[in-house]
Amino acid sequence: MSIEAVKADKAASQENWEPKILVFACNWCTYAGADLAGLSRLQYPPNVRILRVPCSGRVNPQFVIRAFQKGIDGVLVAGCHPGDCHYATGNYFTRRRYLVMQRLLEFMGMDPARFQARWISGSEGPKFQQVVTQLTQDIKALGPNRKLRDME
Amino acid sequence: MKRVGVFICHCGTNIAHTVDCEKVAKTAAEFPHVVFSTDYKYMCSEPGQMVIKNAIKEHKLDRIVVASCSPRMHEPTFRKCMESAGLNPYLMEMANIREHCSWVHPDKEKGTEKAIDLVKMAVAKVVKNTPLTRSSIPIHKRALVIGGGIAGIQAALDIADAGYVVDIVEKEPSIGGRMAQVDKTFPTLDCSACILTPKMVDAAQHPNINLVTYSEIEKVEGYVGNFEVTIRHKARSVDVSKCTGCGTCWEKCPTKVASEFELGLGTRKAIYTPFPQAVPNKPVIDRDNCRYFKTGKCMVCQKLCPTGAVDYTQEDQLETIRYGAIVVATGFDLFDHSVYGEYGYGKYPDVITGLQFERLINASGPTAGKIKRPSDHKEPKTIVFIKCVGSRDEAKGKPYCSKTCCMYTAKHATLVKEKIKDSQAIVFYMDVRTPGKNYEEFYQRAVDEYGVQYVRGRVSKIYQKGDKLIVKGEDTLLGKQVEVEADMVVLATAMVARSDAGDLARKVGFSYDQHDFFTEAHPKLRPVETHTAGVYLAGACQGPKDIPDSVSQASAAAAKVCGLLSKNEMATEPIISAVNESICSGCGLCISICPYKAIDLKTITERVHGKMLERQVAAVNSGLCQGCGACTVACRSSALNLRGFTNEQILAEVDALCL
Amino acid sequence: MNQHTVKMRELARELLSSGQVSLVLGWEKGNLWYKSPPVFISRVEDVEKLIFDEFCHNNLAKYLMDLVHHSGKIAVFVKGCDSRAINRLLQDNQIKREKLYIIGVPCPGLKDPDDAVGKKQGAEVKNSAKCATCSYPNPVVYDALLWETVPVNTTKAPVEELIAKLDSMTPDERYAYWTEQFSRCIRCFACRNVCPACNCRECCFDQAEPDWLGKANNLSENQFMQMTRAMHVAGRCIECGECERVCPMNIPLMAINKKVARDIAELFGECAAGLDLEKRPPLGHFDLNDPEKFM
Amino acid sequence: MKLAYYPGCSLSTTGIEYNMSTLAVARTLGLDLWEIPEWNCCGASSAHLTNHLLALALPARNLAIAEEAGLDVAVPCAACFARFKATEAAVKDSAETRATIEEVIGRKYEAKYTVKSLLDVFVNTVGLSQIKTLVNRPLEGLKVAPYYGCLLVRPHKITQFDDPEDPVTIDQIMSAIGAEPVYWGYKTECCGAAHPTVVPEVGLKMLKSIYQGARDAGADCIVTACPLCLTNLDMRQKEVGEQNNTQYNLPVFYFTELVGLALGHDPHTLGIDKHFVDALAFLKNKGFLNPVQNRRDSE
Amino acid sequence: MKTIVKSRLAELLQTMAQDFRVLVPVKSETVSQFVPWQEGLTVNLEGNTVLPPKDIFFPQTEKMYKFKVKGSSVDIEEFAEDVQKQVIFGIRSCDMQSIDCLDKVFLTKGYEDTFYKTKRDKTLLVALACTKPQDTCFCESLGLNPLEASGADIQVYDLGDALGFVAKTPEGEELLAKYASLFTEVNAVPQKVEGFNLKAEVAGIPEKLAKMFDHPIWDEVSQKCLGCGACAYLCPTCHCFDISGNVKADQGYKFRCWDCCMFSEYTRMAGGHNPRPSKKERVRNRFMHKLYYFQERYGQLLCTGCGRCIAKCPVGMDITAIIEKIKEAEV
Repeated sequence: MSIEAVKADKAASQENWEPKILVFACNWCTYAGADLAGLSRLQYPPNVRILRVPCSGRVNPQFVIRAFQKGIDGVLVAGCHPGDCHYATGNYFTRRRYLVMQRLLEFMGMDPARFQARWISGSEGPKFQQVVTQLTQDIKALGPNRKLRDME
Repeated sequence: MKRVGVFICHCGTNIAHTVDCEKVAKTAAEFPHVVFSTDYKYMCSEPGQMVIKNAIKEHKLDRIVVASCSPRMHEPTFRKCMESAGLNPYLMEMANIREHCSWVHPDKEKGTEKAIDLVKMAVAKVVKNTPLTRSSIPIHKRALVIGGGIAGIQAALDIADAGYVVDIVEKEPSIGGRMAQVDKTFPTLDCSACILTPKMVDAAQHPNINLVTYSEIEKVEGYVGNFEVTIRHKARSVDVSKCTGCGTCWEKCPTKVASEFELGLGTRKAIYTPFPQAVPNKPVIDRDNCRYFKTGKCMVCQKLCPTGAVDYTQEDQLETIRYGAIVVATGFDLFDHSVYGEYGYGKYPDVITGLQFERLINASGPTAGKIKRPSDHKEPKTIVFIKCVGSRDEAKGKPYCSKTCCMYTAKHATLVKEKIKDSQAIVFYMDVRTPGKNYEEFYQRAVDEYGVQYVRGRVSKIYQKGDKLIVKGEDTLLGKQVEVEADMVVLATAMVARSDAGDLARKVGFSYDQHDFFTEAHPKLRPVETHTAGVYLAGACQGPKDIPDSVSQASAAAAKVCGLLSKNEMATEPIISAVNESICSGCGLCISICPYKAIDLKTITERVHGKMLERQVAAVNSGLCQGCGACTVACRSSALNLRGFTNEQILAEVDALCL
Repeated sequence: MNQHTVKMRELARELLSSGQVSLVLGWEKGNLWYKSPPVFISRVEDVEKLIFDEFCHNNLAKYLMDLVHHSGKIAVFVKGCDSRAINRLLQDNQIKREKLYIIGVPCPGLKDPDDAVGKKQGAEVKNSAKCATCSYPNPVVYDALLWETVPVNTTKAPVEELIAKLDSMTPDERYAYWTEQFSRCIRCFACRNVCPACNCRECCFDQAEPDWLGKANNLSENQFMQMTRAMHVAGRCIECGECERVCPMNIPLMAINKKVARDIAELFGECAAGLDLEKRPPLGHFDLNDPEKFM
Repeated sequence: MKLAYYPGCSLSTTGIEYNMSTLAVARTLGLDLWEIPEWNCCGASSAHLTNHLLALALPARNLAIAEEAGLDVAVPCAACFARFKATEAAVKDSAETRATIEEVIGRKYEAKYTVKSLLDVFVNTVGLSQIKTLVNRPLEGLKVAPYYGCLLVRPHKITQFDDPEDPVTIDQIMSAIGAEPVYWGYKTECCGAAHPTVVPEVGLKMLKSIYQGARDAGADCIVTACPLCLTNLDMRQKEVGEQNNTQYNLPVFYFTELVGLALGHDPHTLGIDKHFVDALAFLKNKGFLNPVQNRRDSE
Repeated sequence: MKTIVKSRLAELLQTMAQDFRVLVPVKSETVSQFVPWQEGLTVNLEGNTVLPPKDIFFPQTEKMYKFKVKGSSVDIEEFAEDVQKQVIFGIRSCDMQSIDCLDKVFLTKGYEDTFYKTKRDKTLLVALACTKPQDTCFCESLGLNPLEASGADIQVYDLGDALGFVAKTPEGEELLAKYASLFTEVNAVPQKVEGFNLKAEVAGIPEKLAKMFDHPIWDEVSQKCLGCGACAYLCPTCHCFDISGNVKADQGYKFRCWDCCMFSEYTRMAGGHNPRPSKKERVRNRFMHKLYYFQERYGQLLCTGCGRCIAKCPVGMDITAIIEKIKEAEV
């Protein structure tokens, strides 16, 4: 699809289009943070779908590309704060991989805002709410993602 | 085709008020592989679980999805339910439609839509689930304590009292550690030796404790419950079984060398015990300095030994012992203040460290407890104490607070005032930090009752002028320069990690921080464990600590050890990494990524073109793997996969979400 | 015959006839004057096949993986880039140092065989693009160095300009650029198969389960493939440029690899692959103080 | 060996004897000092208090000229040295700073060559053994208090030379020429800089402690490498002595003067007759003015 | 002979493009291949394309049918393919020969592949005579005539400034007649072909290979092969394909896509067993197929001497050198 077509498509569907956002959440911090957001009844846009992984270090960059291929509009990888990883060091590897991956996506022409990472601890329910709310707004502003997408 | 059952929970109205549970159940019934789908008021209740069990039986379900609250809440509940229905508990997945959906999305339509998506993901995943089984590893009921200071002794005593055999490996000839060098302890000012030596004797006489002194750790293999530790018994040159510790040998030995125990302030012989109350009270020969070993002549000690215990032919011996748990209590070193030019690069004899000062005031120390200057043995009248030497100094020292210096400096200043009535004790400080029971009161007494002068400011320069030390500094509270003519300066040097701490950590296999202090598994919740299962920490090897902290951490570590050793075997979580050996190329990148040292290379033999060939592949130790999955991402060819969170499962979830 | 070739044959002959090695990996001349394909020599009389000229592109280290079970020692000629591949393969535990006799051949920079097509032997041929940014023409590991080291050139290669050009584009323009490139891919996997960093026993692209890469040749799958490959070789790529050279569709793959290498150096400090055996690949370890401004 | 040479303003005025002795000694030591043509002020003490860029640009211009000639730069004055070193570090540190400076001075300056204090040149470029072999009037029995002052070795990150807390280069040079450096605590104390003039109650006290320290350590004289220190220590000595009812009688030398003397130069050539505290008489007393045989410099 | 000056070729193609989908050889910065004619394109008359024209009839990825599972039954629906009548202009003798090979595979021996046939049936082939063989060409050794392509509807000759067109089939006649106004009738003699750089003697090779399955030559020949698919995917005759599916939940489609016998997973079975476990067996298969098996089944070699594999092999494998080795091998 040409860029013009994508733009037209974007404009046309902006009105009632809702983005689909995938959140890879580590079991020990971010998943718990999302649970806490629920317990505290903190509302956020229903666009996010949480996929539970034991550790942010389990998130293979290939999962991220796959998500974009299959039609996800934005991906968030979230884990424990540095030093708090349940498995000691997983998030440090995540941090390195994420930085390289994000730059690669950007070089390939993806908007970097579509792939984000955050540290959200089990006690940061409000931060979870705030991060996913902001993320949803960011992605909405960008419109539907067509890049990397398998259109077949 | 798989036979999946889907169970949607209303959680009373917690879910049902914003999610149309009936609609979710109906929609889910259409998902591939789903043969049964229903909703119920309370899935976790007894009747709720009966709904599941009956459906499993009736519809021959082979796996289920429960859409309800967070799996962090009820995953164990539904796993048990699966088990009692005769299915493998790991053939169950949960969709969190309460915390992640109904409670946060008030719009019923959108909430329902999202709940459907979450169920769809869970169904896609559960289809790829495989039965997992827990396995167990045996626990060998014997503990090793590395380091025989107060922390090691305390840990050993607690473990031994609980009925387990424990070995203390100490590299010096005697246990006792740093506390044995200390004169008095704050804040009570009771004599360190008076409270330590009984513990040392207890340890020596305890039927469950073996003292392995003058020995070091050579190698550690194995894993929790099954460590194979090789200990190097350094050649003592004295047959411990014959020696009675009578002391004849060290009285008559002709060679005098500077005593490590006295920190250079006193001497010892070439055959020696480090201090009079040594346990065991059996000497060793310092071969580097012994006249016999250097020249082949002398042999005075051997000739005079009444029991014939001196044996010059002894050699280092290696012994391998199996342990279930290890406590590391290797203590600390002192910061080397010779990097500080402003304090004279360690060249002024009367600028000493706090620990040297301990020896100077100790009744059994080199001056028999009289405070004398090392240079001319005169009694000093003005003593300056400088705090934070090497600590809280990012430029030349360590950034951290050494924690104990404020208290021991207050103690030293107090003791100066007590021992030399007409003396002056001046303390240069950055802050006075005294959190601890009776600590602040102790410091206040030093100031109020003993008249110790506290000057808030740094010392810029010390130089020798005649037999005085001129201490130049700043009093930041008065905003003035200060110059003190001192007779002696005592530096509160920081506690630092042992110089060989990193080596030991690598040998045993746990992590350490940028300062070489050993890293606890969690700074708040697992302060005495390491990331390596079965290895625990006690005392200042983990970070600067005073005696009460060390002792309590030692007892905590002992409690952890006892908890472990009380079991015959340990169940291991089945959610761990597994290697597909046919794909693994043995590149070993996973090894360095694993925080638990759970991955090793092993050699396998396989038939290729009719030839038997060897190659290396990764092997995951199920006792050590904790299931983080970091290795699976490092593995480019997906030879490593995390059970319960396989690549296939996660991809299925991602795909399902996008349908 | 050039002096380099003479020296090569001399050493190879000595190694084979003394029994020090049982196999020599080098380059030979085939039917085309601008191609110098690999040759495997196990007999002394075949030593005369060996040559060295400006078309010795192939990295022979890759073959060492096929030869792990070869009995006896193997002599292998390595240019600067090839020698880094040796270090990488050693680090990845794919070959054994003690089974190798590494002969270093400082590389003057090679010529572009594509430019020679249709030309007469001896005609002026362009320099190979992949050699233009080479910072390590001299072997970094060897048992013998066959001739004197060469100076390192520091000219700016077209690939750097391409990266700069892409960096200055908008994301949409960049995406359009790569779309054009990846639509050409015919999935022959020559890039992967020639790459010394691609040393898996079984590539994830070839696996049916998990189905990382679909068999269909379409843009999305091609993007997945090349991005995944970029991540897999990140910090392990020795920048030999072979992937780009062998691509029959002329996809500028080195722009991706160079860009990733540069990003890694920028983020985590200089860590060129295959120079230091002790230095772990940058994605195989971490530093507590790694940047994280994204948080 | 050839070095660019930046004398700076002090060496043509209050510190003229530093320049005289340096040039004389350099010839003997085989040092080819190429004075930077049309050098300008280093900006010390005023520029860096008023304008950061100016403070970098002023030394940079001088350094750029030396760089064009492809030479390392020898700087005798401690203040100039400090400014030059700071500029060198700033340019090495940031390409942006470098570009700004180059624009201001209209020349290229990449900090390719090194700025060296004269002491550094003596100890590391010429070498102590070389100095030792050239001595023909060893200053045996002369007890000197080596005084470095505050600027020469600090901040160490920038000066990259000698020990910031216990510098030893003057000590080493003095030993090499046969004199005996005393160990004392005031090596790097501040001489007071402008304070003896502006706030005498502070400045004179600082000087007093230095005189007292040197005297307590048993020194006959003080030797330094900084024109401002020398001026302060030399000019104010009488005044401080009178305030404290004493006479210190401590001549103050540039190290180059004493080296020159040991190498056999005439004290007048070295400018030793230009001091406030009578140095000539002192040296004569000590017996160091007797003519030497085999004079190397016959001017 | 009907001729047209080269400068007016674009006009001819543009006119034809109103009635047909016209495919022409075009060289870009990165690659040369057959692409649909568009105004402004420059037809490359020098040398052959890097990509062979086989994907015009046999695309790399081709959707076959859609399906949807409903309860225990499956609904299947074919993809409606709208195939235009098309003309391929500028096809060389070697590639004409490859189309003959593909025709044999897809249209003879009792099975007609409809995907191939629909496209093939609607195609007119306009061949272009070669006068300057490339470095890697050796079609002559295989008995082809670079100046006369067998099977073409029209043969085109390069006359220097002009091109000469000669119809070889009634369909060709018809086509030329349709655009007769654009041609000038001139008496011209086609140029001669220059000498070939590469030669291969194939006489007796198939017969010899029949006895060489276990010959040690394969160890040697395969040694430097990297196992990539460049040769097969650039080969005009290689025609192996795999059938795979794109499934989303209960629906999806099946497609076929090129495969390559050099790939390690080519003959790997579900259980992991692979009858061609190493590159030796795979390389052997490739050359056996080209030079023996195909001959046995269809009476001709599966190599047309186009030389693409020689030009693009990353490690310089050279089929002419291998033929030479086979010839010299002791059996």
